[in-house]
Amino acid sequence: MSRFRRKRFVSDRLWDALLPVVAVIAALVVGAGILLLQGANPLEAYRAMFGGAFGNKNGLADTLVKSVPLMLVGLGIAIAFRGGVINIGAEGQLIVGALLTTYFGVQFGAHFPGAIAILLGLLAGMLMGAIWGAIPGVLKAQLGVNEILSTIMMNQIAIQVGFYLLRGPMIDPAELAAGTNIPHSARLPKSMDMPRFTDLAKMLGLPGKAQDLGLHGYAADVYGVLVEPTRLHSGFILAVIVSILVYILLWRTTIGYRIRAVGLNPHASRYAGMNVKSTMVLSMTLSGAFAGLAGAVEILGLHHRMFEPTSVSAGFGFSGIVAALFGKLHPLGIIPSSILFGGLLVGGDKMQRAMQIPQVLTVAILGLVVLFVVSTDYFVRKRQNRRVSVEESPGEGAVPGPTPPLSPPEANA
Amino acid sequence: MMTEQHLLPSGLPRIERVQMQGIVKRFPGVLANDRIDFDVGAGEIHALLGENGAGKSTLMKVLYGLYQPDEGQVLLDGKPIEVHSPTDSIDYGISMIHQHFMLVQNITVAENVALGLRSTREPRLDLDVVSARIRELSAKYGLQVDPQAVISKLAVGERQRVEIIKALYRGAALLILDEPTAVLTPQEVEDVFVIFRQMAAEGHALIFISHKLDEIFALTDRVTVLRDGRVVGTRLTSEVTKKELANMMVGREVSLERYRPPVEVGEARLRLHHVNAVNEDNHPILKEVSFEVRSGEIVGVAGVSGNGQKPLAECIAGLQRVQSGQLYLEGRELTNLSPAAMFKAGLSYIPEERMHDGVIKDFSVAENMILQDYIHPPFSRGIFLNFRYIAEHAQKLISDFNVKTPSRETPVKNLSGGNIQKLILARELARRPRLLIAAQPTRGVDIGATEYIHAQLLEQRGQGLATLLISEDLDEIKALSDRIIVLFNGEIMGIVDNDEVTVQELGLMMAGERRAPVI
Amino acid sequence: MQKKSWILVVTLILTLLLAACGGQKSTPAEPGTAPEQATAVPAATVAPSAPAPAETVRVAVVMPSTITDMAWSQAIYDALVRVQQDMGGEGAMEIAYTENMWNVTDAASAIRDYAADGYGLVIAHGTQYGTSLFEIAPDFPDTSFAWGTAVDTGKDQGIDNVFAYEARAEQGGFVNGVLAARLSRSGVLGVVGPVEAGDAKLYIDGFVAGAEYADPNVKVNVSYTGSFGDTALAAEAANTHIQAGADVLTGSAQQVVGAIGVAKEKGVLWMGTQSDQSSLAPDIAVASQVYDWVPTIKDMLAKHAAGEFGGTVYSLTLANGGLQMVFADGLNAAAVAAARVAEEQIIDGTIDVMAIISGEAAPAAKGVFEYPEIQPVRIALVLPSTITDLAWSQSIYDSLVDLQKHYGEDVIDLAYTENMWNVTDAASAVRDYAADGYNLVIAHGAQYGTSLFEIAPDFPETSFAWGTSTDTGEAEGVSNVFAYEPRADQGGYVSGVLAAQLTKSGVIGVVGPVDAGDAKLHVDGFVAGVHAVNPDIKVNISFTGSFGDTALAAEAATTHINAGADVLTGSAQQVVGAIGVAKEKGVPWLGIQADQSPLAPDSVVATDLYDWRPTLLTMIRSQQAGEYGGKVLQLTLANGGQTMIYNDNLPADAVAAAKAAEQGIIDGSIEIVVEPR
Amino acid sequence: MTHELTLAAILLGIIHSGIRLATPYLYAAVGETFAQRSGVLNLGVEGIMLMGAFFGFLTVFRTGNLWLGLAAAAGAGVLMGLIMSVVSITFQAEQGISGIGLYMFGLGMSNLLFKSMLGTVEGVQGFSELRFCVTDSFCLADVPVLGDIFFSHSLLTYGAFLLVPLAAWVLNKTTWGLKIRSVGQNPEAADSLGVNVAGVRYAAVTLGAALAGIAGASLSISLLNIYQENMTNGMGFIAVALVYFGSWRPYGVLVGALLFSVVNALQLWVQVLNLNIPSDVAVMMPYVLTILALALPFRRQLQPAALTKPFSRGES
Repeated sequence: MSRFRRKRFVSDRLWDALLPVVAVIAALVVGAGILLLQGANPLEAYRAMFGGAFGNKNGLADTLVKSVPLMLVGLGIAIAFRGGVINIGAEGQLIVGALLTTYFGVQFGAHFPGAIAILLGLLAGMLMGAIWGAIPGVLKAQLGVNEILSTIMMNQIAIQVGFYLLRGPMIDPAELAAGTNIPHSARLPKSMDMPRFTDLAKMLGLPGKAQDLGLHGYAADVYGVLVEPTRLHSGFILAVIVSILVYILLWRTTIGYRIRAVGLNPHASRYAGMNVKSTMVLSMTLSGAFAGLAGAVEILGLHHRMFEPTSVSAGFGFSGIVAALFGKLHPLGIIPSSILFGGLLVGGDKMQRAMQIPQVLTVAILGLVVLFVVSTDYFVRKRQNRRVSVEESPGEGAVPGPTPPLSPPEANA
Repeated sequence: MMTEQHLLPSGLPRIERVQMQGIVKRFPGVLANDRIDFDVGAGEIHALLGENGAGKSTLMKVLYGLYQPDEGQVLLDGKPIEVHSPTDSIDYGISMIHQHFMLVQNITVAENVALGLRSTREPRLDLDVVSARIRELSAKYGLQVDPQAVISKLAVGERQRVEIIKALYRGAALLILDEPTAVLTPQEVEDVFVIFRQMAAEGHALIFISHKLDEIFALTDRVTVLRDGRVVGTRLTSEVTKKELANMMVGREVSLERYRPPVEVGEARLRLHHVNAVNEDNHPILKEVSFEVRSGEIVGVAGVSGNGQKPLAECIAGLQRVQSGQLYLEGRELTNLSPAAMFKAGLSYIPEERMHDGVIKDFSVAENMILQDYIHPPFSRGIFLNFRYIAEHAQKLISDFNVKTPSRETPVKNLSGGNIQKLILARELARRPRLLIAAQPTRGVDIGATEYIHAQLLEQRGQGLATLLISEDLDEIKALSDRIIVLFNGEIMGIVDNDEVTVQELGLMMAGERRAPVI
Repeated sequence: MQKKSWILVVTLILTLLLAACGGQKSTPAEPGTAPEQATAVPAATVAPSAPAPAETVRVAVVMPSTITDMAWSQAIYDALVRVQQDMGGEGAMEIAYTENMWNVTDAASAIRDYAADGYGLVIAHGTQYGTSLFEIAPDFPDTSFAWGTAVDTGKDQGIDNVFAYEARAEQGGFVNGVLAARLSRSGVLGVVGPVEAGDAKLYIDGFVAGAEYADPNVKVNVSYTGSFGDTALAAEAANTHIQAGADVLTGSAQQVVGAIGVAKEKGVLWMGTQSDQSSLAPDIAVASQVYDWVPTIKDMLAKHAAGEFGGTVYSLTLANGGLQMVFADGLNAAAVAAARVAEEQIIDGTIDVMAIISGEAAPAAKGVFEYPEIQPVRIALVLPSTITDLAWSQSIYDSLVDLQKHYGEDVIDLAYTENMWNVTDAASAVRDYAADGYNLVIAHGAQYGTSLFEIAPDFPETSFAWGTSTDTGEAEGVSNVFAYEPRADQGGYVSGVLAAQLTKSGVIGVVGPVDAGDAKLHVDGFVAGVHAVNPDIKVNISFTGSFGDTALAAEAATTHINAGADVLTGSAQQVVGAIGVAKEKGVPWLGIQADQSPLAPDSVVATDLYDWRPTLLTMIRSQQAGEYGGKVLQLTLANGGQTMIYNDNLPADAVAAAKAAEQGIIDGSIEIVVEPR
Repeated sequence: MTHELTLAAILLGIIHSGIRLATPYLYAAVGETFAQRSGVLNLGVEGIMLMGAFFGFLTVFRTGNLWLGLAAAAGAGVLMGLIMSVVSITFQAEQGISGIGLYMFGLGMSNLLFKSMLGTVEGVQGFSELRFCVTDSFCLADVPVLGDIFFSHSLLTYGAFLLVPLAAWVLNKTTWGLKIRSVGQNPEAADSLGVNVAGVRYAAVTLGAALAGIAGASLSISLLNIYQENMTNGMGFIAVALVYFGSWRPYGVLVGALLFSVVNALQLWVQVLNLNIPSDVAVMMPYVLTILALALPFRRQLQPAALTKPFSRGES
């Protein structure tokens, strides 16, 4: 009996790991139908998609670049969800973070040595994002305003604040001089550009070309991503480090313990003497801080200036949720899930260009992928519940459910 | 009116006999029901007795269609039936009153009753018709229930009555009662027993699940004892003794008597001075409550559920604002301090709703062991948790308090109710409290665990702990308390010495009769 | 169900075949379609009323086909009726006509009869009538005769009482040709001509010249039926053209009703001449050169009254209003704009159609859009919204498609990525295109700049373009980026002037997206334009705070109307909502960027159309000359980057004022002063 | 020369615009109320609205039949609702994420279909404004003030407002409504009484989605009479927020939708009247005020207890 069970256990694990892949394939099969209707060859399209995202140097670089904001926003989302609050406001938090980073950079960035200016810029973004996240947190804790509602509204407010600043106080003086009135800021000082991978490689003295190391084929591409000029910047390293830090925060510290406790059961947490309200505010604040950090990294690593708010946030507030949930709300899971989801997004785009099929088709297919992947979660959960080695019959609390819940019981309403 | 003359007042045909034959139900890793035979007939009340996890609920869920048996069959009047869902069982005339109320909180009694029934005015609701019938049933069975009342405003006892009304309303020929008295006062228990007997007399068949031996003797005709998923035996209630049943159930000798050794009572640990509190609607929920609990003393708080026990505990724990009055712990005034401050001051609290308020189900056993103290050394160093110490601590408590768990990393949701309660008790006592509030410490806990918990409480008493024991189980109050406070409507009806009061006297006080306080 | 539809289809086909065969066998049913029969029919004359008073002018016309031929004959008859109305009705002028005079002999007798009957002016409305006319005219010295199409008054034969008149049909033909070439997707045009002579030939020659002028690659298939009234054959000819790939047809003479029927059935466009044929098939008869004989006739009558009975040669031209171009609503505005430009240039003499036809003159250059020689080029476009946004993205895409159509796909390879509001994605698209070997990669959004400056240095031989912007990245050492910028304030100013002319309430509403960039420029210019006309006019400005909030834009438009506005303008793709409101409420809308008139042809009264072609060609040619960037290009009215399109339904003085403003901006006499807001 | 504006005219304009703007929000938010009351958070409303807007428009564009268009929009909504139901009820997927997936799918598909079937922005003759003419010469719409506010809207706008009491009635006064409320509050209890929890949720989500489809159609064939890619522009998400605002009650949703729309209309007037408030600040107003309104202390109904929680009978 026990041998039989152990065998099942192993194959189950494998099956669990494979299921999302199966789901993606299933979604792509359905998507293939749509592609066929559009007169495109699905096989070619998908080759373009995956090849585009992972198959060559630029694709890989694009995917990693895209994964940075996904990862940082996703971390914020994960903290909020773990803390029992739903943060749909990452979009706005990212925008205000980017705004303050930009403001700091343009106004004061040149007065500091580069590294310090970058650090301060990142902190500025985090701070602003944290404030923007704290507002719905406080509103929820003190006045019982549902955070889904307030964060959706705060997103719009952030966009308008951005426009207001960018066409007035923060507009690039050059735009005013040229009379074009384009709502973007001046460029941040070059000293504040987060180093690109190629710069880091130079600093480390790595050979600048894959051929120098005798690498060919895909290995050359992978090495090329690291050393050759691409847009890949050190924000990626930062994001990975931050993911690990968030993991430590959530699972190794008292703060994380409290956040998770409140998120899983605010009642018990209150009975245990935790301040549920302040913890919710804390979760939202941290969540906003990471979204703000995402904004800061986008500015310092990629854009080097602030422009149309929605173009900077670029839907990361929402795709970050998907990345976070694909990563099972686990900071270390979010690293691969951001890269994979980022790859899907990048690959979708590349497919559009390679095949000249409408970009919206890739949006539809991505939607299908999301739907299929979340659906198969069901089977994974089902098996996990079966796997739990219960010595006694399921107690009163043994009803299976997703962990942790997206929407916790209302603690304040 | 026709229905009045019929054997079943609802007009439904009676179920002469339900037989469950060779029922096997497996859960992964567990054989919950192992070839169980069970039967009940019209006019009979058949008790199903067993400890938690013995398979009683599983068996009944199979009968009610919530679970599908892996083997075996159910015969209704000799004919095999297939019950796939509650819809089927309701069609067959089977109703079930669950251990946990199956009531929708924010709607009225009438709506809860009407749920799932066809209206006489489809698609519109016919709540007036339903209400009239509810009143009819209330009158007939003496069940005081206001059809317009919203469930969330009802006391536990009233909710239980709603559950019974629901079953009666559906005219259940067979009624499954899963620990229906767990939350009722003695008087209420007596009241519902009257109803159950009346139903049996009318030709209903009743299955009564309980682990309270007194009730089984008071109510039932036959009793089947389950242990570890198997039938230990079926006896006529009149032909068996309490001790015999207890032994069958636990599988060993159990002592049902508690011995309260005399202890030297020390200084006052907790003192309440004219404490008042209001709820969110600004209605008073505690009125001028004053009493004290001394070292080495267990003070029982008796009362019908919803008469201020919970606010009292929460006021002391800092979870409920004290509107006026003072609260002293070891002489220091600590009125309206935060829960964290109260815990720091030496309070331990076993909350009433342990799954809801006492543990975090998705946390591991070890994590649940540090729920209050995670922030203090040695559980943490700076902001970092000290995992090694946490693990040691958990391991020690698991073995000290005999918590049955696969490992300290197992999520608490996979533990049984009794073990969860032991875990909470372990956690609270390990904090070396100055004062312990134990609210319903053994509700829903099997005899073995109850025995253990009671022993622990008494042992702590012996070591000088001041304990405020809040329970709706008068037997428990009587068994453990030195003094007893009776709450009614947020007021103290009297504070009496346990040795000088009878259950009947307590019952009267619980119903609102005041007694001069005896300090 | 299926059976039924089959039966229906078969019946339809049979009916059509029968109709076609019947036509060919010339069953003498309809006068207009059966010329031979017409001879037998006694000339239908309008019974002369009682002896006319001396002031009553009596005019007779003899025509080869019927007054309802939708062509040659109808054109003159309609004109006569209008002159009659103008002169005061039947009491002042009497009209007699004889139709279906295919037989010249019969016509001659009709002419003589009319002259004898005392008609003051007898019009012989057919080239074929000339010889007869010159025989008759001397017999009636006090009668004026008119002959068309002709330029010979018989003066050298000593005749002095014959007017000659002609229509410069090649002019309208040229305009139609320009339009047809622009509207055609297939690049094949079909012409259904009657006989290769006279008016018809002129028209057709003009059409071919115009089409080739607009697009040298266009193929014009010309077929003549050899008859003026062979409707069935014309229909067959039309069918043939369509089978040969034509998607725009034209033709002349009364026979064309057959061809129009085919065009309608097949859904290809039709361009008419002589008479307005749009009533036949409003959906597909999209353009007509309409002959307006009214001034000619009036002048003849005036001369006749003054005792001058002939000797003048009249010519219907675009310049003198004798030819009028009527375009249907809802046509591609760029095409219409091109046609209008051609029309203007014919009028002002920049284009001499005859010279072009005869190959003597190359098209003139001034202000005309030219397609210079270019080498094959691969262009990629990265767009923030979609190519159908009716605004920013669509405007440049349409221009590129136009270029591609002109030069052919082998010369211009066009790729685009739309909906790139995510700048990171846009950047990766830009890089992909560059890496893929595209020569010119256009990042069509202000937000793309920084990314572009990072990518551009990696592809030194690729040209990049960034707009809206005035920064080519020179400061950052980038040398292969063009910056471009539409001076939206210019078109805005002209629109403002126009709006000020149009408003009666003195309130004008602006529905903007976000008060920045292009939109702000447009609004600033607009306000300046309005206030240049009348500082008291209130311009209410509202911004929706978003580029795509269609519903809010609609509501903003409603709010403006409620606040008294009776002219509206606005920008970004959101405005389709506002245009809907304008349409519903009957308020004129002034568009910008792309042509929005298909949505509401009557409401979109003017458009500041962004024509990216000059800018694009500058970039292409610069790139091909080895200069990969560094230029800041502006779209202005002067350089043709912006074109103002005015709807026909606008009052002439308003358009005139707007055109004056256009001119002022072009020559620099108007300076746009931005008011603080 | 300038048109005189009275305060009354401005107020009228605000109310009129507010009522009209509220139309799509009402359909979508009332529909979402059904879904959420049954315990399902459908974040995909935006995508459903787009599909509804497209199919409604396409049908009217092709056939000219408005009712057919409305049916097509609702039908598109039903299909989307079924997808959502399968994913989040049968497969018990995380509802927040499946909603986002559905949104992406709807956004992509509607735009794709638009590209392949229409290609350019077109207009149609949609539901026109009713005028309530009693006689040939007298129409209720011409009554001063009241006529403007109440009697000059399109049929779909009236439909949206009638939907509110209807939805309240269905939820509170019918057996089906009782089932919806119960499965959203305590599915175990409902299940124990033989209520088909999944069935009720399917129906509620699908009904909600059908209404979201109509919400889209109210834009494309009633308010705007055009179809443009992504024309809902975030309205679906606002609609979800309005359900929270309205405390899961149709009348509460009505208050929220009206507040949001009226303030939106107000901000347009603030701009139009040149009150020297930056446009961005004006645009923010409805969002800020919506938050503030919820911050006001008044008793609110609790969130459906089982919202976002999948139900299974606990038997693995």
